[in-house]
Amino acid sequence: QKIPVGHLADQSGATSDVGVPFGQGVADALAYINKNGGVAGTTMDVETVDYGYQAPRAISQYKKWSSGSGKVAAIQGWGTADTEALTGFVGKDEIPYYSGSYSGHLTDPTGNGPHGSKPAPYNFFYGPSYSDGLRAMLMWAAEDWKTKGGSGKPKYVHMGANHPYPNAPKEAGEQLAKELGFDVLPAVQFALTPGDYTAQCLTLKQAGANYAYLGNTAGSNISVLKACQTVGAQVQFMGNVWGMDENAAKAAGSAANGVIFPVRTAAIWGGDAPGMKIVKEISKVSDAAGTAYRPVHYVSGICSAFYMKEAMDWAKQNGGVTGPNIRKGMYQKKDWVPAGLEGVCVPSTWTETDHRGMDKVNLYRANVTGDTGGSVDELVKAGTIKLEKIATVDVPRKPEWLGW
Amino acid sequence: MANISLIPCGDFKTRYAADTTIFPTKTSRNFAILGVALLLLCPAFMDRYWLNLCIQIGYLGIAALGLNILVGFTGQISIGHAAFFGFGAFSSAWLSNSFGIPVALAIPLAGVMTTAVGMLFGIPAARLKGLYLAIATLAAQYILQDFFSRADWFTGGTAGTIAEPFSLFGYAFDTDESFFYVVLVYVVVMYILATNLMRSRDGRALVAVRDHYLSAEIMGINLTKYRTMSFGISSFYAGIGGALYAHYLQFVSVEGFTILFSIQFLGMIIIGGLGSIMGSLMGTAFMVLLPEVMQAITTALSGTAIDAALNLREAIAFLREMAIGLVIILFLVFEPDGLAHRWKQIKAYWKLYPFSH
Amino acid sequence: MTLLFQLLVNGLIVGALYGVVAMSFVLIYKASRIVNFAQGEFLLIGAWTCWWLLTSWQLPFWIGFPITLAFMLVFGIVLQVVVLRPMIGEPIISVIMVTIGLSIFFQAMMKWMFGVFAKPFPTIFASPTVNILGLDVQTVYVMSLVISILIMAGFGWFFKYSRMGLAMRATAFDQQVAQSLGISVRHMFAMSWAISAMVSAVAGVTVGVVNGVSSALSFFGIKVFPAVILGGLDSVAGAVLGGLIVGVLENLAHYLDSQWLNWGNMYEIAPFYVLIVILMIKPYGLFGTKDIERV
Amino acid sequence: MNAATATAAVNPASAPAPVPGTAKAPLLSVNNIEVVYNDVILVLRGLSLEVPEGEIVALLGANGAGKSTTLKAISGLLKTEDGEVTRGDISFAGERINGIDPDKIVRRGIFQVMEGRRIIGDMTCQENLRLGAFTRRDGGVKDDIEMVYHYFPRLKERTGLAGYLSGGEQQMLAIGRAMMARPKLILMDEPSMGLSPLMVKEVFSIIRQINKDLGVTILLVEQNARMALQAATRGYIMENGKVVLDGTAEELRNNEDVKEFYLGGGNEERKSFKNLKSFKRRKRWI
Amino acid sequence: MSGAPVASPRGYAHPADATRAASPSDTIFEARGVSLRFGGVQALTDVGFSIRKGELFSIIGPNGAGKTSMVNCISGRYRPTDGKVYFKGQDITGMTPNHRASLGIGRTFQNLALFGHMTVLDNIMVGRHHLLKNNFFTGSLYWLTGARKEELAHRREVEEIIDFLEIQHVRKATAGTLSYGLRKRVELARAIALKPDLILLDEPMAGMNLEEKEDMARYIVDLNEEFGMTVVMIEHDMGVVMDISHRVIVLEFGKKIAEGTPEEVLADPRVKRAYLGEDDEEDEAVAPPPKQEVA
Ligand SMILES: Nc1ncnc2c1ncn2[C@@H]1O[C@H](COP(=O)(O)OP(=O)(O)OP(=O)(O)O)[C@@H](O)[C@H]1O
Ligand SMILES: Nc1ncnc2c1ncn2[C@@H]1O[C@H](COP(=O)(O)OP(=O)(O)OP(=O)(O)O)[C@@H](O)[C@H]1O
Ligand SMILES: CC(C)C[C@H](N)C(=O)O
Ligand SMILES: [Mg+2]
Ligand SMILES: [Mg+2]
Repeated sequence: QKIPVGHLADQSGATSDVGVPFGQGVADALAYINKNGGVAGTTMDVETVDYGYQAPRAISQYKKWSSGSGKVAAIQGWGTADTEALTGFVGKDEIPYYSGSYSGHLTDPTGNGPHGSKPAPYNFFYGPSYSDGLRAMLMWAAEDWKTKGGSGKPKYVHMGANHPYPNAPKEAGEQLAKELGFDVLPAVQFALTPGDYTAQCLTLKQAGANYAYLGNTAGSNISVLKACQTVGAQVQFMGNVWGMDENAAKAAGSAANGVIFPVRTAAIWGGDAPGMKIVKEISKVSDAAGTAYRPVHYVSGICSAFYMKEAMDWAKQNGGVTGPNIRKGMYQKKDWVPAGLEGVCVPSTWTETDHRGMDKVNLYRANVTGDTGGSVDELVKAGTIKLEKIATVDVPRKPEWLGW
Repeated sequence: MANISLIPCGDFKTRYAADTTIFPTKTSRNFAILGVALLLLCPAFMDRYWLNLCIQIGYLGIAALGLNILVGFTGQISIGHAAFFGFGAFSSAWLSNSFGIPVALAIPLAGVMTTAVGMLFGIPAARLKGLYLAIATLAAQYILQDFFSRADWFTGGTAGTIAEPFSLFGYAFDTDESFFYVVLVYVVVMYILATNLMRSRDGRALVAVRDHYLSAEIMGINLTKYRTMSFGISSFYAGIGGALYAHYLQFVSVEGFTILFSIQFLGMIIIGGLGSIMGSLMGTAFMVLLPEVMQAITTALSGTAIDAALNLREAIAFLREMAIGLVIILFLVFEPDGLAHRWKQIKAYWKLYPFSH
Repeated sequence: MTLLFQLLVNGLIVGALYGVVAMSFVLIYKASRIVNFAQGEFLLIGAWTCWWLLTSWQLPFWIGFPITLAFMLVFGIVLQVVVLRPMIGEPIISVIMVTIGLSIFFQAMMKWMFGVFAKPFPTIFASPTVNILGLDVQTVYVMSLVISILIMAGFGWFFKYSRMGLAMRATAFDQQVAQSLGISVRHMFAMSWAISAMVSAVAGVTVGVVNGVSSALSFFGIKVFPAVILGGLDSVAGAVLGGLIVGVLENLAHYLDSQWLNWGNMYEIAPFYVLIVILMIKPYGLFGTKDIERV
Repeated sequence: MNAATATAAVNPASAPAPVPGTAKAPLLSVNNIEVVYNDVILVLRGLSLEVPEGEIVALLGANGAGKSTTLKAISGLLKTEDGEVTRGDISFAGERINGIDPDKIVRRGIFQVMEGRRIIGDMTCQENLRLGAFTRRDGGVKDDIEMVYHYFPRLKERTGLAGYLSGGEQQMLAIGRAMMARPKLILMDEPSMGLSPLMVKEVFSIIRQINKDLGVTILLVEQNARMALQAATRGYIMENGKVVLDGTAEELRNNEDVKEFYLGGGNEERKSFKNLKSFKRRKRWI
Repeated sequence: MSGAPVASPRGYAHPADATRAASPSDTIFEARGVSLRFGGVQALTDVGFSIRKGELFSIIGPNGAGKTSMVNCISGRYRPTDGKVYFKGQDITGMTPNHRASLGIGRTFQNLALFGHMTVLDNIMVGRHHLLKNNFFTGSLYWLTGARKEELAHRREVEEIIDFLEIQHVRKATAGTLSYGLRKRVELARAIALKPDLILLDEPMAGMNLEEKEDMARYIVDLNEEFGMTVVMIEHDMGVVMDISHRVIVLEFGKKIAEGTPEEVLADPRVKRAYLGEDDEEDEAVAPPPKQEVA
C-alpha cells in the first residue's frame, strides 16, 4: 500500500525559471526518500505534474488527486494563484498543501489573526513568509544605514507589480519601515515581465531612495536592476525569495551586485553543513554524475519535501497517513529540522494556531564580479557569482503580525 | 461559409411554427433531451476530476457563448473577455459578501452589473471597427485588471476575496457533485436563451450588423444601439460565467483574469465555430480537455520505454505544451471553420448516406 | 524638470523600439489582415538565435547579427510554407487562432531548447551606454533606433511605389482578386512573414541585449498593440509614430504619477486610457486608412 | 419554330462538340466538367465548351445556370470559394490546367474579369491598372495605362480611391485592368453590367478591338444577349449546369427560342415590359 | 430602330396621369437644391425634383452622374452638403438611415449588400425589423412573451413575399452562395419586407437576361400598382425605363438635365447625346418598339 502524494510544479510556465529548480528539489527528495526506506517503510506514490502555472489546470489536477480511492495524503504545490484557489478546498478535504506561495495570510490557520483573512488550516510552506522576509531585510537595512553612517532618515520604497504576490508584503513592510524610522516613499510599480524600466529608476534616483524592495520574480527584477545601473541610481535593492538567485545574478550581471535577499535554507549548495551530504545524494537522483550546481530553490525544495515526510512518519505511527494526521505531525516538534538535513534546513516550528514556520531569516548578498558569460556552475566555481551570507535576522512571531 | 441545411426526406413542415423550432427534427430534439437527462446522472458515476472538468466547461462555456455572440454573431472582436468574466466573479462575491444577498440571486445580479460595465466599454464600438475595436477591448482588459487590484472595497484588492458557496433553501451546493447541477441548469438556460435570441428580431439584427452594417442600417437597424447591446449581452454571459466560477472556487483573485485568459476565450469560440451556439460549448470543451488529454498522454508516457530511450524527463513538459500548440494549429488547418462546421458535415453525411453527393 | 526631460528622452528611445515591433506587426497585417499573436515569439526566437551564435559559436556581433537576420528571413518563409500556406483563403480569424497556436508552440520550444532561465548577452558595444541629452542610454537602443528609421523609410517606399508592395496591398484587400490578377498570394504572405520575422529579430536582439534573453520577452508582442493601433493599423510610419507616442506616454504618465498623483501603475495603464480617447476622436488611429463605406 | 428544330442543335452534353470551321485545336477546351461546391452542391454537370483561338465566344444562360462558375473553373478561382472540379478536364493551349493555382493560370495567359467588378477599393485607379499588369515584365505598362485612359477618359479624371467610384466607373476600371494584362484569353463575366447604353456600346466596341487589334481571344458571359451575339463568332447557351444549345452566333441569333428568351420576341417587334403578366413559359430545350 | 419615342400603350388609367396636376400633399418625396460633394468631387449639384405618391419614377444618366448618390441622399447613407430632402412633407435631411427605414423608405443596392452568411429567409426577416416589437429580452424568452407568435405572424408575410418573387426554392439557402441574379431578387424581397411607402431600386435588372428582366419588370409594376408603393428606379436598360416608368429625370455630371415622361425625356437631344449616343443606325440599347398587346 503506497502513500499517494501529489506534486504540482511549474516547469513550462511563466514562473518556470524558479519553478524548475524548486520542483526538481521536491521531486528528487521524494524519490530519494522512496529509495531509502520511504515513510517509515512505506513508499510514496508521487505524481509530479507540470501545470504550466495555469490555475485552472491546477484545480483539475487537484480534483483528480482529491477524489476516489487514490486520494492523496498531501500535496506539494506551487504558485500564488493556484494555492489561493485551492486553500478552501484543501481545508475542506483535509489535505496538507505545501506550496511555493509564501503569502503571509497563509500562515494563519484559524483565520483569527488581527488581519482576519480566511483560515488556511492545511496550508504549509517552508521558509519565511514574504512579509517576514521583507521585515528581516528592513531590520537589516536599518542597521546598515547606521553602520554606513547615513545621515537623516533612510528612504524606503516598495517596488513590484500590482499583483497578489508582490503586494502581499507591501503593507507589512511599509508599516515596519515607518516604525524603524524609514521615510516611506510611494510604491513604484513595474510589470511582472521584462521591459524598459528606466522611468522607474529615474524616479528612484530623483527621489533619492536608499532601500528598495523588489517584489517581482527574477525576469522583471533583472530589468529594473539593469536599468537602474544604466541611469546610475544608487539604491540598495532587496529581493524576495523568488526574486533573486544564482541564475538571476548571472542574467543581471554586475547590476545584481550587492542585492540583498532572503535565503530559506541555512546553507546553500556547496556550503558546509552536516546535512549537505544527503543533499548531494538527493541531487544525484537527477544528476547521476553529481556535478550539477543546484540553486537555492533546489535546496529549499528538498526541505519542503522532508518536512512533509517527517510529518508523515509521525502520522504513520499515530493512526495512519491521513491528511489530518500529517497536519498533526507538523505540530509535534519545536524548532525542528528533518533528520539528516541538519545545518541545511532552518529549524522551524508550526503550531495549530500559527503556521509561521521560521522566526529566523538568513539574508544573503549577491556578489557579482566580472563577466557572467558561461554556465552558473563555472561562474560559481570561479567565484564570479558568489552568494554571501550577511546576516541572520530574528523575526519574532508577534501576534499582531500573524497572517500578515 | 455555405450553410448546408439538409432535412431528411419525408420530413416536411406543414406549419411555419414547425419550421422555426430549435431542433430541426423530432429525433434531434429527443436526442438533446436524452443528453441532458444523461448529464443529470453524471455525478453518480463520475469522479470529482471529471465533474470538475464538466463544471469548468460549463461556466467557461457560458462565458464563451457570450463572446461568440459578440465576435461570432456581431462581428466585433474582443480581447478583453476575461476581464468581464472577472468582473462578474467579483460582483457576485461582493454582492453576497457585502449585502448578504443570497448567492442564487447574486449570480444574475452580477450578470446585470457586468452588463452595465460591458456597455460602458462597448461605447467605442459605436465608432470603431475591426481591430481598432479589438484593441479598445484590450484596453478594457488592462483597465479593469488595474481596477480589480485597486478597488479594495470591491475585490479585496490584490489579496482577493472569498465567495460564499451557492445555496438554495438552506442547501449548500458546495461539492462538485451538487455544484454540477447548478452549472448544468445555468448552461441549459443560458444556451436556450441565446438560441431564442438568435431566432428573434434582435439576434437577427446582430448578425445583420456583422454581415453588412451599412445595409443593416438602411434596413432600419440602429447600429450604435446594437453594437453596444452586443457588448452588453456578451458581458452578461461573461458575468454569469464568472459568478459561477467565483462560487465554485469560493475565492476570487485578480490574478486569474489575464489577457492570456481572454485569448483563450477567443480560442474556444474560434475552434468551436464562430457564430455557432453549440460550437461555443464544443470549443470550450476542446480547450479545457486538450491540456488534460495531453497531460494524460504525458503521464502514460513517463517512465515507459519511450521516455527512457529518448531521455525526455523535464522535456516532456515542454513537448506537451508544444503538442497543445500543434494540435490547435493542425486542427485549424484541417477544420478552419471550427467544430460546429465539422459537426454539421458529419450530420449531413449521415443524412445523405449512402449518397454523399 | 531634468527628470521630466530625461523621461521624455527615454520615452522616445524606448518608443522607437516599440515602433520596430509595431512595424513588423503592421507588415503582416498589411499583407494579409492577420493579427500575429506570435509576434512576441518572433522576438524571442531572434534573440535566442543571436544569443546562441554569440555565445556557443563565439561569433562577433557584427557577424552573428546579420546571420540572425538571415536566419529569421528563412524562418519566416518556412513558417509560412509549412503552417500558414494551407490556411490561405480560410477565414482570417482562424488564421489568427493559428498564430496563437504558434505562440504556444514556440514559447514551449524555446524554453525546451534554451532553458527556462534568463541569460545575459555577451558584451557587444565597447561602451555599453551613450549619453543622449543628459540621459545615459544603452548603446543598443541607439542601434535599433537607426535600424528602425532605415527600415521604416524602406517600407514607406516599398508599399507606395514598388510593384511587390502594391501586390501585397492588393492581397490584403482581397485575396481572390489578387489571385485573379496573377499575384501569388503565397509569395506575398511568405514575403511579409519573412520580413516581419526579420524586423522582429532586430527588436528581440535589442531587448535581449538590454535585459537578457528569457521567454518573458515575448510579452513585447502584446505590449505593442496600442502602438500599432495608435498609428493606424496599416501605416508603417504610423506604427513607428505610435511606438514613439506610447513610449513617451508611458514615461509621462509615470512622471505625473510619481511626482504628483501617486495612484500607482499609471505607467502601464495610462497609455490605454489615452488610446481610447484618441480612438474616439480618430477611429482609424493617426494614419490608418479609413474603410470605404460605399453602397 | 418548334421543339424538334431546337433540339436538333442540342449537343449531347457529355461529348464536346466539334467546332465547325476550325481545323486547328481550340485555344481553350472544357471537357465534360463537373463542379461541386462545399463537397455537396453540384453545380456544373458535365459541361463542355471550346473557344477557338482569336475568336469571341459568348456564353449565355439564366441566373444561376453556372456561367460564373464555369469561368471560375477555368481561371482556377473556384478553389478560393470551396469549389472543386470533380470530373472532366480543362485544357488551354494544349495543356491541362485544372488544379493549377489561379495566379499561375494568369501567367499562362488567362485573365478573368470577375463578376461584380472587384476592383481594389483602397487604391487609386492608376494603381489598380498597374496591378492589372502585374504579370507583365515588359516596359509598356505606362503606354497601356494611357491607352486605357484613352478608352475610358472618365477614369483619368478620378484621382481618388477606386472604392469611391460609381458602379459603372468601377466596371470600366475592371475592364481596363484586363486590358493591362495583355493576356491570350480574357474571360469576361458580364462586362456590360451597370453601364449606360452609351458605355455598353463603347465596351463592346472595345471588346471587338481587343480581339481584333490585340489578338486576344475572349470568352464572354453576358446577359445582353443581343450585343453579345453580335460581337461573338460562336455562342453557347447553358441551363442548370449544362450546355443546352450551341452554334455560331448567326445560328443562335436565328434560333426562335433564343430569340424569345434572350433577344426579346421571336418577331421583329419587342414586347413591352409593361404588359407582361405572370405566365410561365416553358423552354423548349429542357 | 431609332430612339424616337412611341407612345406606350396603357390598358388602364395611368396613376401618374391622374396625379400630375394634383395638390402638393400628394407629393411623397421632394428634393430641394440637393448638392453633395466629396472632397474635390461634386457628385450632385443643386438637384431638385419631387415624386408623387404612387408614381414609378426613374433616374437615368451616364455612369458616375450621381444617380446612386441621389438615392443615397434619400435613404440617408449620405447627407447632402446643401439642400434638403422631404419625405411625406417632413424634413428628413438630418435623419439617420435607420429612422428613415421606419418612416417607410426601403431600398436595394447597386453593389449587392445582402447579409451573406444568413439564410434568404433571415435576410428577408431582417427587413421586418422595424415592424417587429420583440427585443433581446422578450426574444430570449421566446415562448413566454409572445415573441414566438409575433415572429410567426411576420414569417407568414415574408412567405408571401417569397411566393411573390418566386424564390421559394432558395428560402433556406445561404444568401452569399446564390448566383448574382438571385441575390438581386432576394434584395428586392428584403426591401419589400420593410413595407415601405417609397422603395428605391438601384439597377434592379443589372446582370439579368431578357427573360429575367421581364420577370423583374413585372414584379416592379406589381409593387407599384398592386401594393401601392411609390418606386424610384435607377436603370440603364432603356426599354424597361421607357415601358414601365411614369416619370424620368436625367442626371449628368451631378446636374439634372431633363425631367418628364419617358417619351419627353428620350426625345431630349441632350439626353441622347450624353446618354444614349447619337448614332441611330443600329441601336441595341433601346430595343424595337413594343408590340401592341393588351394585358
Ligand atoms: N460559393 C458557392 N457555394 C455554394 N454554391 C454556390 C457558390 N457559388 C455559386 N453557387 C451556386 O452555383 C450555382 C451557379 O452559380 P453561378 O454564380 O455560376 O451562376 P451564374 O450563371 O453566373 O448566374 P448569374 O447570371 O446570376 O450570375 C447557383 O445555384 C449558386 O447558388
Ligand atoms: N463616398 C464617395 N466619396 C468620393 N466620391 C464619391 C463617393 N460616392 C460617390 N462618389 C463619386 O460621385 C460620383 C457619382 O457617383 P454615383 O455612384 O452616384 O454615380 P451613378 O450615377 O450611380 O453611376 P453608375 O451608373 O455608374 O452607378 C462618382 O464620380 C463617384 O466617384
Ligand atoms: C514563483 C512563484 C511561486 C512566486 C509567487 N508565489 C507566484 O506565484 O507568483
Ligand atoms: Mg454570374
Ligand atoms: Mg450607381
